[in-house]
Amino acid sequence: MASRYSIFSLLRESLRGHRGWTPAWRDPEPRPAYDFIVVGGGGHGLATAYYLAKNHGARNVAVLEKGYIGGGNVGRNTTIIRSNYLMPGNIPFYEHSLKLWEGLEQDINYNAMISQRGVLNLFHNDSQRDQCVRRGNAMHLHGVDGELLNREQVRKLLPMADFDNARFPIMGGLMQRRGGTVRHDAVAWGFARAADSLGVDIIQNCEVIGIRQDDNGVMGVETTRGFIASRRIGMACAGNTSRVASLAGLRLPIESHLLQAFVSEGLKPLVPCVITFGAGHFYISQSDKGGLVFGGSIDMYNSYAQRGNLPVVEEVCEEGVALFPCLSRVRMLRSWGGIMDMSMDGSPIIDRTAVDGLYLNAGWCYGGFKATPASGWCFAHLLATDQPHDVARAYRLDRFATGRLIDENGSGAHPNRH
Amino acid sequence: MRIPCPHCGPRTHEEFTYYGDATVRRPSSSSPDAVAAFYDYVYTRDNPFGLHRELWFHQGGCHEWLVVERDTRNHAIKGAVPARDVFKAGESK
Amino acid sequence: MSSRLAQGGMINRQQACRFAFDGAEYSGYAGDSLASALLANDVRLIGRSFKYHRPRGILSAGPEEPNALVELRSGARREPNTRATDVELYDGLQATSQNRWPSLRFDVQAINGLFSPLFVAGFYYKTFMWPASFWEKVYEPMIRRAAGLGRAALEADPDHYEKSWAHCDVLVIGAGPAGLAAALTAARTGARVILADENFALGGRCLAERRTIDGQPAADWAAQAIAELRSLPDVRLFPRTTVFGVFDDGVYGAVERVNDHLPVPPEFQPRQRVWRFIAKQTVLASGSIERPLVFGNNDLPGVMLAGAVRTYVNRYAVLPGRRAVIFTDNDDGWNTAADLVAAGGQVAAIVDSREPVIVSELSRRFPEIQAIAGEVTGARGGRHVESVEVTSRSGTSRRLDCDLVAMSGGWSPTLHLTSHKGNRPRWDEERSIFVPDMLPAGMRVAGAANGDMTLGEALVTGFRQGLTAAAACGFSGSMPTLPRVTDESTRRVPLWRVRQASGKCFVDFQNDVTADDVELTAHEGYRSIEHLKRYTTLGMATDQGKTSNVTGIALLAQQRSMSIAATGTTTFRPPYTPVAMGALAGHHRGMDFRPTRYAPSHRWASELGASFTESGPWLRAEWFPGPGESAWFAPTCREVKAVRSAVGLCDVSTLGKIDVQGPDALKLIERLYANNFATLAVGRARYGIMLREDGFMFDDGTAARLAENRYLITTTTSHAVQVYQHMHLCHQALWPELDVQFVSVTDQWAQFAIAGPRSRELLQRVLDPQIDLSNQAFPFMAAGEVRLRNGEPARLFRISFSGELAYEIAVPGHDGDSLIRALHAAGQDLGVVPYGLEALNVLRVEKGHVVGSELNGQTTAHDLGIGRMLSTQKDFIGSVLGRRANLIDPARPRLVGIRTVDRNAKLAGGMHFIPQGAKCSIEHDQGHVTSVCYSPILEQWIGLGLLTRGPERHGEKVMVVDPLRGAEALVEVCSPVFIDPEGARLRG
Amino acid sequence: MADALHFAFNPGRLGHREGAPGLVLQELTQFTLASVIACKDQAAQAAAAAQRAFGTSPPMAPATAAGNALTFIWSGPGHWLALGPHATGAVEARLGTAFGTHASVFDQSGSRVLLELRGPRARDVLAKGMSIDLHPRAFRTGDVAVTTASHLAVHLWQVADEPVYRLLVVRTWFDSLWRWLAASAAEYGCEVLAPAPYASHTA
Ligand SMILES: Cc1cc2nc3c(=O)[nH]c(=O)nc-3n(C[C@H](O)[C@H](O)[C@H](O)COP(=O)(O)OP(=O)(O)OC[C@H]3O[C@@H](n4cnc5c(N)ncnc54)[C@H](O)[C@@H]3O)c2cc1C
Ligand SMILES: NC(=O)c1ccc[n+]([C@@H]2O[C@H](COP(=O)([O-])OP(=O)(O)OC[C@H]3O[C@@H](n4cnc5c(N)ncnc54)[C@H](O)[C@@H]3O)[C@@H](O)[C@H]2O)c1
Ligand SMILES: Cc1cc2nc3c(=O)[nH]c(=O)nc-3n(C[C@H](O)[C@H](O)[C@H](O)COP(=O)(O)O)c2cc1C
Ligand SMILES: [Zn+2]
Repeated sequence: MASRYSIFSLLRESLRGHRGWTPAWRDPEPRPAYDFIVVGGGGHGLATAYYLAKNHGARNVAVLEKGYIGGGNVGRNTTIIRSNYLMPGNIPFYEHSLKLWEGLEQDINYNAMISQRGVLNLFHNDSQRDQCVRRGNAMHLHGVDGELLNREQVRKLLPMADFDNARFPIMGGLMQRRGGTVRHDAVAWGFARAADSLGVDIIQNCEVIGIRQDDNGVMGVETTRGFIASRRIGMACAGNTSRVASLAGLRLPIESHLLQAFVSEGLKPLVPCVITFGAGHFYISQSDKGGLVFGGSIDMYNSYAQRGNLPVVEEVCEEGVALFPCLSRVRMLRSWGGIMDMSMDGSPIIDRTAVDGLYLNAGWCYGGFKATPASGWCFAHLLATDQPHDVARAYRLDRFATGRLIDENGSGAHPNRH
Repeated sequence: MRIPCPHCGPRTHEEFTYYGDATVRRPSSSSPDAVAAFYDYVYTRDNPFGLHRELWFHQGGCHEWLVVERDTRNHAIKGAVPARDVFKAGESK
Repeated sequence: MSSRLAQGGMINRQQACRFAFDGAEYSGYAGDSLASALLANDVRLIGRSFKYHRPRGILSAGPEEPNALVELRSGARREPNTRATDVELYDGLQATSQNRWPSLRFDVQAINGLFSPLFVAGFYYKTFMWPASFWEKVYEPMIRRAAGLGRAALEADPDHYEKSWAHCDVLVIGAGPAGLAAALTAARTGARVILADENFALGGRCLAERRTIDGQPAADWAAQAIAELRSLPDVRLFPRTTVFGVFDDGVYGAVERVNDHLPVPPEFQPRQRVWRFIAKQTVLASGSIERPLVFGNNDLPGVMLAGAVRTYVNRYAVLPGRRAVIFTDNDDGWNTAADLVAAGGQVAAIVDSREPVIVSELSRRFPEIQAIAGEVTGARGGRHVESVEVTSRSGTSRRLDCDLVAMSGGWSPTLHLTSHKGNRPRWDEERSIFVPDMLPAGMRVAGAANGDMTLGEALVTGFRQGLTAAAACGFSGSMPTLPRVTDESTRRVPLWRVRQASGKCFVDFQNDVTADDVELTAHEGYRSIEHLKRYTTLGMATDQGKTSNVTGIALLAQQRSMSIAATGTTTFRPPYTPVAMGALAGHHRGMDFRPTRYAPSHRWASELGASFTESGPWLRAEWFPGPGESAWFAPTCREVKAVRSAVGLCDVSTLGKIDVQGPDALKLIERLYANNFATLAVGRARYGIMLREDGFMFDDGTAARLAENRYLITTTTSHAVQVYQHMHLCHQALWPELDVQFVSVTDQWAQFAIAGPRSRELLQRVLDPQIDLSNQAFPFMAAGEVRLRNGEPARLFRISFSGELAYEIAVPGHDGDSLIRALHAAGQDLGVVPYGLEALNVLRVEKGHVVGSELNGQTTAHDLGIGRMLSTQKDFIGSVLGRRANLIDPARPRLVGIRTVDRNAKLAGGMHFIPQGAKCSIEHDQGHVTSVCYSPILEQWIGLGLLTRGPERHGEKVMVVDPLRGAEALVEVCSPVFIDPEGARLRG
Repeated sequence: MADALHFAFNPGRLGHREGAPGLVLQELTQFTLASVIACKDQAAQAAAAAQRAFGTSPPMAPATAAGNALTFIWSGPGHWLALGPHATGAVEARLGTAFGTHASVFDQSGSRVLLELRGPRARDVLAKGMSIDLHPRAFRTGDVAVTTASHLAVHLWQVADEPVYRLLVVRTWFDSLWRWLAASAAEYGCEVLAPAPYASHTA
């Protein structure tokens, strides 16, 4: 049993050289068979395993991770959480997620530094304002918080923003105060530790390289550590979804794209909340360590390379400096990339597949980190009951065929434009 | 990345607009299974881990569509040919 | 007191530079770095550490510096976290210490040190959870204030930046002996060579070491090499230029610090310039970085890297301490001892952790130095090292007084750039270093960066790699005769950690990660090297672990009883050293963030005092305030009324225009548009809609048939580029068999709307009087070529967005200004008014025309009430998927008009529809309001919206709500066409 | 008269003031310009037609070809810009007659601004916004690049080894191009000459 974390246990351990801590999770050998297998030790996979154990009493669950847990997108995203969506299928789901975030640390006994510092979407012209209003109103109708800030209110919050010499002057912004950031790595580790303590086997360095099927559906997975049997398998492998799904002969409405992100050198507090710039694709916040964490748009071409090219770096810096001219002398410390499965309408998929017992959790595009707890919650529900969870009902695969699309920004079937 | 435009020579990919998979073919609208065929054409993708044939438009240059063969694992480009040639030849995958 | 040596070094003693640190005035010389100048003035305490606020000094002499970070300059030019070791000294330089309060010497937060047993790796994940609400209110603000390093400037950066491209055959990165050698052999073949080095002086360690090449000082050899390179026409030298990233296909990002060595850049010059080097071949000659040793209090000011000590002594003529202890696990440490002695310094002892036989062998070579086979277990001192505790192999301990500890844990190849494209270095067990393994295409490595550590090897590999790189570009040359160089030995027996250490043993100095933290982390189950990095933050500070990563890996490997090779490195990522965002932004900031596109009438409109707004890249007039009119309301109402009662002028040139010719022009157009064009006669235009292949609306516009095989099509302003690309895709990839030619003529034609009952009259005054504009001759939707009064050709279209009798006239772009002036002048007595986007919007809402807020990519033709236009006779883009049941479901929100029931009530875009009496919640959401305006004609607010089953509900009253702003109104649902539904006016 | 969309582009010296300017720049006015696009599989016939009518074949690769009264500037496969001095009479009609059914012609005379750039730093200035290689080994007199400068679409070609370049840019973007060009040339000093008719500059 893992040691409980608290200021008292920390004090106690500090007095004895921290020798009493137990590993946050075990490092077990895979068993020959499990009731449930979750492929992918990212945020979604680990959360799924945790909720399978916690909500559905499953005790024989494995998470298979090809590398180290948290090494995928959960460990490389810009950590923004929010529920300020527009489309009917999305708001309830993301709001469910936000509510789970709000109680998560106590639930899993791990400080993930959930920081509801606010998410502010800036707008720069009348039509953007109307779109923000439409979205803000949709949020209100769902009982979700949102405020429209005018130019002066934004100026007060962000005195360093460019209000006087901007190509696209700031008119105002839509603020969701309950939005914010979460320490990305801690989410993976916290869920892993909590799942492990409920008996879930977290198996790292175990890549799924085959999916075995018989007439009754899925039988198990071939892995780099041998065959592991299970009749219920959930895929939560983010940017790698198409590859894993293809092992079962599935072709999906998904392309893998590369998104870069950036962090500056550590600074004293400068950026008070999460800000998205409306005159480009740029978002920024400041981490607890002081680094400005920011990003922009994807690199636009299909990629599995986890690294991007210079034009996007330049473009993101142009946007940053256009928004906050004082960033000009702030230095970019590091850039990195993650592979995201961009779906054809920009919204996720949590559903059964054509193969019995094989389930899909995918298509998170730019925005699946904020979904982590709800995604795990709903995917666990689907795996355990074979029924979609109520708040994830819209995320069915067949929507592409029927036309019941959830296209937040109206880009159509162009994954790179979402 | 530098895309070897067969018309203009090698150019930075900033000059190009990306469209995506060049292996899918627009089905006939009059066939009985047209809806299913168009669903497949518009929505589903191989999304290969490796060589990918893809359409790029030389927006900042000759205004020609190219079919570029590129490895999605490391971005290495094998070549680029005018889309006109590929599609005229009625080449499938 | 000064530590400046009386002679030597590469500083210019004729040119003194005054500078200030924390307000105190000092003096140094041109050629100094800030760090060397501080050391010369005996300033040792430079900063405070991140977590424990421990005193920190100068560790290194280069970009690997983790400790000596300062805020450079002040006000809008303040640059936090600047490495004193990289800053070139200039007269008037001002630097301030950071991350301390109230002062560097007395930093209150140094108290953190007392609680350091609590602040172990990952402590915050274990606590601050109770009570939940305290995180945001109490804990987090506290942590945030304590964290961070320097303070960013708050004002806009006054300096100017730019970017440039440079192509070459061979790019050489690093101008040490290996890089200079490579550049020489490559350049001598006639290849185009670029040589970049981040330092302000080229030469690398030639400038720092007392070595000879062919009998002359290495620095002189370097100077000659540089002179030869300068004399060659196709060689470009870039000092002060860091290559920060390797990207695909030979693209290298570099930043040149053009004027950072001056207080302010000279007029017209940039502060920094980002280069995109495009190289066929690259020789990486980036040298190596020395590793610190891990012993107690190894972070005290006065504990330095041994190689850095040599740099200060030899290059800057500074003695960083009077009495030194050297601590080494390799032969190179001994050179430091020798150099210190040669410079007149005192060496208390060299402590070598290796076998006594090795130590005594070396002692024979360096008889003047007292050697101890053993370890330094801890350093002592308050804000500066005062002594060290040394334990010899035989177990005896003693204390040695000293004010400098020079430590050497061996050198790591600077191989970051070999890994930016995802390749991992390989552990070389024999030499205990990571060396480059797989390389990016076109790259080769020379010198210390490749593990070829000695000067002789650096020269040989440099010459050879330069030559092979040039050969790969098609240039041939030959190897020069190899110079004779001083002997060097690089033997090492790695000492990853002093076991019996007293005090904290730092691995990552900047992020305060200790050897104990590394071990605790592994113990807690964070066993991957990546987990180690993320849990402890080792290697995540501004130095990215340049001095700490390898040690961290080795300690983790030891703890896990794994090999270093299997443990592996973390991922190297650009930039190699941090780069100012302003440099990467370059020119594109402020008003130049994005280009601005001006409509042909812009000058005229601005002379009339128009207010402008951006519409995509364009600036467009939004209204033309009349005398005494201020805000948008009055001018807009006046403009609308004038159009409805007299005549108005509006620039519509921003619409995309594509001229389509060729025998198959009609075929292409038929497939692009969803509605029928086969029946369009020459001389006529038609409204057309385009779908995306998924069946949703893409764009709308008109197509005019100018001749049998010629059409002019217009697109919306915002989709002009996309439609043009789409047409090319259709032509080149879908239907390459079509014989059709088209080109964008958006800029060729300045186009103006002339709208209102008196538009015909006005138009007649500028056109050739022969032209018959009567309804018979030129009816609604007619299109054709005409002549102006002055004989110049123009195109005329009788199309109407406003619903009035209206025309659009087009002339070549550069004639637009004179035509709009002529129209304006000719219509004065007719009451002509210019109108802007606001009035245009009112006019089209009154008429129920859709624009971007309705054509938002989420709507179908069916939603917008134009579903009937979709042809069932032909194949067109979107024809199949557009028929999916969900896209034509009558229950979808569909276009309606709305008018307020209370004539004084207001409407706003983005309101949602809720049935009267229903609760304001999502189950009752029935769509939203897309566009609104105050109609001066109807004298009330009206709007368009997408309402569930809208067209079936005309006459019904529903609520529109805006809970976001606390507004609501009751509206009546009606036809979206408010004015002249029969279309009599536009046909008039 | 100056172009109505030139807002900050005036003759005179700007940037660094001492010594000879690094860049000398002149707008050339009064030209006709047309897009000529060969019909399907007719590029060779179109070229032959041009040879007959104008004494030169439009280039099949990125280059210019000067004929009598017209210069063809490659713009894409089977696509050229035909540039000539301003002449009365519709350019489409004149060229249309020459090309017959082998090519379609589109008047573009009002769409672009034409600049000539010379001076010792002309290459360096252009390199600040153009990603193509302008080194004399890579780009020579007679070569054309259809590319971008500071993200704006341009046609650039070299007319003399000195080097002297000509640059065509869309008129409605010109001001932005000029703001970049002026900023880029400032450190070397830039002399803007009074505009001259295109004809006077072309042999
Ligand atoms: C740069 C960047 C910024 C982002 N910013 C945000 C943001 O601000 N807010 C937000 O909400 N979202 C953001 N996202 C998106 C978000 O990170 C992802 O949507 C989300 O993390 C995906 O879910 P996950 O955590 O389960 O994925 P991952 O962490 O990627 O987990 C998938 C795991 O599956 C493993 N796997 C794959 N294939 C196999 C196999 N065959 N066998 C075994 N294991 C396998 C992978 O190794 C990986 O660990 C961002 C993404 C990126 C790349
Ligand atoms: N005796 C030993 O143990 C030992 C060990 C290591 C090095 N050395 C000495 O080091 C030297 C090795 O020569 P070398 O030429 O390989 O290395 P070097 O260190 O002399 O030169 C490397 C140069 O590369 C530059 N550089 C590094 N990264 C850069 C980047 N990203 N962009 C631009 N510039 C960059 C540095 O500023 C430096 O000038 C020899 O003199 C050798 O004696 C000796
Ligand atoms: C929110 C966030 C903050 C980060 N802050 C830092 C940082 O301060 N220093 C650093 O070196 N890297 C930082 N990183 C980047 C990581 O080092 C790493 O690049 C990223 O997790 C991707 O992993 P990879 O580079 O190993 O592929 C941060 C990453 C994220 C997601
Ligand atoms: Zn091209």
